[in-house]
Order: sequence, then structure tokens, then C-alpha cells
Amino acid sequence: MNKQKEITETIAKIPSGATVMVGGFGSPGTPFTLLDELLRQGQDRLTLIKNDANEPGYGIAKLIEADRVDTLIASHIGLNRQAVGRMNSGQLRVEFYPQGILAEKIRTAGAGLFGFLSDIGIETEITDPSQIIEWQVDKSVTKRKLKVETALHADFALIHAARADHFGNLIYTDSAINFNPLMAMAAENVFVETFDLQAPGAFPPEQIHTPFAFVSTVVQVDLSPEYELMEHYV
Amino acid sequence: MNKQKEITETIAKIPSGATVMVGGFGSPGTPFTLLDELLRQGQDRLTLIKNDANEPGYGIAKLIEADRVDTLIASHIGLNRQAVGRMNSGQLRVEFYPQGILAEKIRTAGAGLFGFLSDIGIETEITDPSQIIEWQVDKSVTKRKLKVETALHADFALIHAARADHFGNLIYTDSAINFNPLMAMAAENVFVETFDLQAPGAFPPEQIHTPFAFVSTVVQVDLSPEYELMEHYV
Amino acid sequence: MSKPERPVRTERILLRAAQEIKSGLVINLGIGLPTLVPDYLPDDFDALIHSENGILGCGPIAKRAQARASLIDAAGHYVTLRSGSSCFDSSVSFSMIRRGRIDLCMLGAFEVDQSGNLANWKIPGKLSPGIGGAMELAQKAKRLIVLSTHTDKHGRPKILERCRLPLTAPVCVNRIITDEAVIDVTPDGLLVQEIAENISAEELQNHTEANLIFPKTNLTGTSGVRRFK
Amino acid sequence: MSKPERPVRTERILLRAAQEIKSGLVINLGIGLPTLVPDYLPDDFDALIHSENGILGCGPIAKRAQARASLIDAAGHYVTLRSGSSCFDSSVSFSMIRRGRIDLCMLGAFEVDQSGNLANWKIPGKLSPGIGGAMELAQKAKRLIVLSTHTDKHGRPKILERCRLPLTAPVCVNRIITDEAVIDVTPDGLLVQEIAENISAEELQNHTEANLIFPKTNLTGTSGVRRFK
Repeated sequence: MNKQKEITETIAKIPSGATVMVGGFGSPGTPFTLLDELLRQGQDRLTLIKNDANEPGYGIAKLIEADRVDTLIASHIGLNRQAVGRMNSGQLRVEFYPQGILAEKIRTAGAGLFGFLSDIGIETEITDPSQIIEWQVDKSVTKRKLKVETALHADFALIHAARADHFGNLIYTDSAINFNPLMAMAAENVFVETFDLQAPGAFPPEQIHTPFAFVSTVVQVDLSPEYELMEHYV
Repeated sequence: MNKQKEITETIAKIPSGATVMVGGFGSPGTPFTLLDELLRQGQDRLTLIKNDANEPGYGIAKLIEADRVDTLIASHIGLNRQAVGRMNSGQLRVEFYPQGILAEKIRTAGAGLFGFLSDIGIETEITDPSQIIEWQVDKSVTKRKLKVETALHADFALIHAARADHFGNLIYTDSAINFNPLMAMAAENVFVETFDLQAPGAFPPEQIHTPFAFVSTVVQVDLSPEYELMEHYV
Repeated sequence: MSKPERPVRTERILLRAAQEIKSGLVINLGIGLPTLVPDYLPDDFDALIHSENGILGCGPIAKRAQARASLIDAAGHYVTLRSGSSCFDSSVSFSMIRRGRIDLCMLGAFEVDQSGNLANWKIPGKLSPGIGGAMELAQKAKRLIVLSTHTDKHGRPKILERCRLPLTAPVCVNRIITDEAVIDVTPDGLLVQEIAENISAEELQNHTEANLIFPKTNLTGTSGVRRFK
Repeated sequence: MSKPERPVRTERILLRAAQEIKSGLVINLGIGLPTLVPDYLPDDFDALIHSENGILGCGPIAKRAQARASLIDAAGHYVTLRSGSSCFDSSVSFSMIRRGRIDLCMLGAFEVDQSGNLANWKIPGKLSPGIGGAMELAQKAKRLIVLSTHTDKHGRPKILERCRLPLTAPVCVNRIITDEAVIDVTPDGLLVQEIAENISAEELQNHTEANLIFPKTNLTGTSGVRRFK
């Protein structure tokens, strides 16, 4: 039941061509060390699912810049001009979803469900008529036009947790929670990095954000400069 | 921003005929004091949404026994023979859902969505062909048969929290979490009882289960025998 | 672990069921016989028990002095929490189930049949207290074992050719453990893996509506079939 | 609150926008002008700011010594947390939005039109960095106020008869605050509520593609319209 492993063998399980969910909204919650190891090992043709593209030189931006990413599924990549440039030049395929819809599509996979019905963006260019159903959602006589959003699955999730135990129970903090608990539920194999790895029993049961049943592997990592304040924002 | 109110005026906002979500799985998480005040005030023709019917003489069982409940939407009422008897004799209308589907229908309302696609119970008697759609949920060529489950809404939710602050931030504990955070998101008006009411700032931000934006009113209640061990189970 | 006196048929099922629980598996134990299985595990056993009302890591049933009013399992027992446990809401609990994170689930049965169909939630006109977590557990656990007496209290078979009661889930059962046998549901039918030591293969078939397959032997022989107490 | 020097047009919008923020409202402030509004609130103001990356109760932008690397708002600023704040995952954050728990949202605009349509996420062929939280905020906030300069940097109107860019959401804007006017979207069209003191009604209409309605008066008069600095 001890899920702690070395980073090299953990990341080596990810093959080229894999679909990988990556936690984080901007820097907070981004698993920088796991991503650096993925960069080092050389897997390519990746499909990444992350809210954003990080900022140039950080996190998944490094993988994009090294031509290792075919497709990025995201909500907004405005803080990464290089990724926008690659998208515009056709080097990087990007699929955008509204941020909460992206979150919910991931959660839907994590909940073992197949899709959900939403009215977000239904009258905008992001919706195709083929995605619409008419359904009676309440006791009113008329049916309502709704968009079917399907679950978003992944082979792997790379997660940054503030604290973890050896069973794989996870606690996040601050705005570094974001997509991490959702992706930890959704992906088939869930690899977690943390600075703070403890013995089971260290956390009060109702404060655990991700229960261990969802987690495959926990890697202990060191605090490196990427996790510290980004000087250009201070 | 202080949402603390007296119990009488709080429960008085619930009219007869209202749809009321009630937290709790069995006793833990059941808002016994709010329910007793609802019993005292006399509202009737209620539709209650709770996982179960509590046990005879406890919680919503008292409302059922006092003929104040028209419809109960639940998952399992096996621990309450009187409620089963009333259901069988036609005095009480009961709608059953699989437990996790009930939870998810409530969460769907809380997430501002309209429904979800599931395969649970799809080949059993709980599914009517009219609830089935065929949808292409992944990149396979064939569509998949799925059941559309619609969101479950309520005018009111009665919630038991282990701890709360005056803003309405809530923390639950043990197996008393259950449906409470989901119902707190879903209902239009959310009334919370707690033994332990604190000033804002008392709780670490990432340990709050229900952020205050979902909560209407917090009522401080006293520990009464219903919240203690049930002797017949010890 | 100390446990109350139980009927021999019950004891036999529980003893055999306990052998299915391997270290590291996430397990859900349904109401009835399954919740009693932990009594037959070694005291130091590393069981990871999920309770669908929102617990991962249930410990043994609580003694009075340990019991907390806010902490019950899905069967309504006051329980303890083991080290590394967590508590969460019902949507997370059933996400865990539907997402396939329950490695092993044990459920009781009214009826089970040769296709692995299970009926355990409703007897029309007699018993219909609701669905509870049974449908999601039956449909989504990675491995589902039914624990049941081989025949009902009137001596009638519970293992049928085809369930007659409303199904909990179709084609979901992997193994059936009774007081008379351990039977696997296979694409070819019901394969007897073990027979209780006090019973013959013929008796077993007589107590079973569905046809049983006995490995490497015929109906009256028992070679290749392990005996259990 | 101390704040950096800003252009007069910007200051005027922000000062007026700050007046919209009432105590007790849950507020979301979009990237651009809206995130600057708190600089124009009294220091002791009881604002309840939601940031869609998962914070309810953002405090002021963090000074260097206070900043935590794990704590940014949706605009990417290091922020502080006020007393009673909470942090949560993205699904809870957008549940709050879609469930209608954001009382007031302020967003920037490329274009806004007389029906209350908003375009602020994409300029085809020029700018399409993604959707972010804008669609859900625009569609679901209880009250949506657009903050924008009245004309773009080339002096062209941004308040149009009909948006030409891809919409963020249709019929979602309640009020438009610019450096020249405060305008409400009503069933009858765009109703001017306030005009900046340095501008005439005629000038305002000339800077606006859509027809403006001036209360109790005609296009050249301004009685019934409050003046603001």
C-alpha cells in the first residue's frame, strides 16, 4: 500500500502518444518536476489537457517548445505568446473549452459518467447544432435545447499536491487546488508529486481532498525555483 | 454578511407544499433541530429529498408520521418500517434512485447544469426507454446507449454542519458529510444548523467544504439526545 | 478477532469469503453477510474498506467507548477509522464506485443466475425499501462476489437458470460463495471451484436450479474441486 | 487605497465602477479594467471577491513580503486572502458561477451592443487565446457590468447596433460603464443614465454606433441624466 516510487520509473510508464492531464492554473498546482522528467525522457506526440499553457519556459510550455505536444486541450493560453504563435502557425493543435466546462468534462470522467447537459455557449460559435438535444428537464410542457458535453478521459494525470501520505491521500492548498482533484479522479494512472510526504494517519479524514483510491503513485520532490514567486509578477 | 438568524424566522420561510432537501445518511448529518422546528410550525404537503427516511421517531420520520410529507425522493428507506408501510399503503409517495445517481442529480442542480448521461440501471426496471439517448461519447464509430438523468432542484435545503462561521462557510465531519455539501449547492435557499459557530477566519481556506456563497442562513443549535449515540446500535 | 456465535452455514460462508480479501485491495462490503466478513480477518490485516456513505478506510465496528455519533458505515453500524482513512461526500463516494476504483465488492443476493445476473434489491409486492448503492456497486466494482446461503430458508435454490426478480444489474457477478460451494460465473456457465466437505456434487446440483460445471469430471465426481470447511 | 498613476479615461471608469460594489455582494472581476476596481474601494470595504481559479474572498494584491507562490487570482496576480475566505477546485468554482451565486460580474469588452450582447473573447485571425471563464461568467452572473473605454484606440465606437465579433454570450449585459457614460441595457434599447461632465449628449451619440435613449429629453438635452467626473 506504499505508493511512493522514484520519479524515473514513474514517468517511464508514460508512452509517446499518450493523453496526459496536467494540474495547475498558471503556475500554482503545476507538477513542474514531473513535467521536467517527462521532458528529459523524451516522450513525444503527446496530447496534453491543462487549463492553460503555463508561461514561456515553465511547465508544459517547455514540452510545447520542444515539439513534444501534438494537441493541447485548454481553456485559455493568453499568458503564453509562444504557444499562441505555434497554434496560429499550425504547429500546435489547440482545442478550447470554457473553463468550467473543461473542469466539468474532466470531473464527469472522474465520476464514471459519460456526459452532461449544459446551456453554456449554446448560442455562440463554440456550439455545433449536432451537439444539441431537446430534452424535458423539468415538469414544464416544453423541452429545452441543451448542449451535450462528453466526458474527457486521459491515460495519465500529473498532479501537484501540497501534502500527501504514502497511501496516496492528497491535500492541496490555496489556488493550487484548481484542476488537480478533478484530474486525479479522471485519469487511468495518477502520478502525484509533493514536497511533503507523510505517514498515513497524518491528515484528518475530512480534510483529505483526494482519497487514495484514485491515486497510483506518489513521488517526493524538492522545492525548486519554479515553485517560488515568479519575479515578473511580484 | 452575518448570516446567523433565529431558528423560528428561518424555518418560517418554508411554505407548505415546498420541496426541501434534507442532509444526512441515517442519523449522521441529519439537521434534527431544523426538522423539529419544521414539525412544530406545521407546514405540510412537503416534498422531501433525503437519502433515507431516518429511523422511526427521528428526523424526517417524525414529519412522515405526522402526515406532513406527500412525496419522499430517496435511495433506501429500509431502516424505517413505518415509512415502508406508508409507502405500501399509498399514504406516502416515494421515488427511488440509486444512491450515487441521487447524489449526482442533486450535484447537477448545484453545478448549474441540467442533466447527465449515465449507464447505471440502464438494463433494469428503473429505466424507461424514453430516458435513453444514443450518443457518440468517444471517438469510436458507434454511438452508445445512455440514460439521461435530469437535475434535481429544491426550494430549500436543511443542512447539518459540524462547524460554521458567520459568513456561512461550512465544515462537515466523519460520515456526516454525505449529501450535505451537495444539497447546500443545489437548493435555492440553504439553511444550516451547527453546534459550533465561529467568527470568519476561524477555518483554513482549503478546509472549507461549502463556501459561503451557497449558504443563506446559519442557525446555532444545542446538542440534544438525537445527535448522540443511538442506543439500539451500540 | 473476537466475534459473536453464528450459525454454521453463516460461519462457513464468512470464513471462505475472508480468504478473498487480499492486502491492498479496496473493498466494499454490502449489507448483510458481507459486512460480517472483517470479523474473520486477522487482527493486523491491512484491509482497505470503502463504505458508500462516504468513508475509505473503515476500521472494525466501534466498541461503545470508541463510537462517534457522526460515524456510521453504510449498514448503520458505528465504526472506527483506520490510519489513512478519509471521509467525503456522496458524489465523491459514488464517483469512486462508478469510476471503477472498488477492486472487490461483496453483496448479498435474493437470486443469482448462470449468466451472472443479480437480483438483490426488490421482491415485488413484498419488499421494496429502495435501491441504495447496490446497482452502482454491482455494475461497476472490478470484481463482484455474491455471498449467500445456497438455498433459501424453505430449501429452495437461490442459484437459478435465470433470475425471476427484478435485476440489480445484469452480467455482473464473478463468483458466488455459499455454504455449499464456491462457484465462478464463466462464459460457459457456472463452474464449481470448491465444494463444502460435507456435501456431494450430486447434492450440490440438486440444490441448484442452474446447471453446474464440474471441472475435469462429471456431475458425480469431485476430482479437481477443492474441498472447504 | 494607494494606487498607481493611471490615464484619466481609465481612472474615470474605475472610479465609477467602484460605486457599483455594495457590501455583501459576491463579485467576480474579469481580467483588464475590472481587476483594478478594488484599488478604488475604501480600505475597510467589505468586498467579497470571487476568483474563478478557485477563491472566494480575495483580498488586495499581495505585497512582495505577503505573496505566496501558490496563491494567484485568475488574472495571474499574487493576492492575499481576507478573513472568511475559502479555496476550492475548479468544478466548485464554476458551479458557483453557473448556479447563479455571483451577484455581480464586471468584464471588459471588445464590443457590446444594444441588445446586451457581449463580444470579448476572440478577434478572428488576430486574437484567440481561448475562452477562459468569460462565457460562463457572462451568461450566468446575476448582474453583468461591462467596463470599457467608450471608443477604441482608433476612436471607433465599441458600443454597436449589433456585435460583429464572435459573441461571448447573447443578451447578458445589464450596464455599460465607459469614460463617457453609464448606460443600461433595457428592453427598449440603451438608456443613458449618466454622462461624463466634459461631454455633451450629442458628442456621446456621435461616439456610439447604437442609438442611445436619453431619459425625459431629446438627443441634445441632458436633463434627467446625472453628470459624473
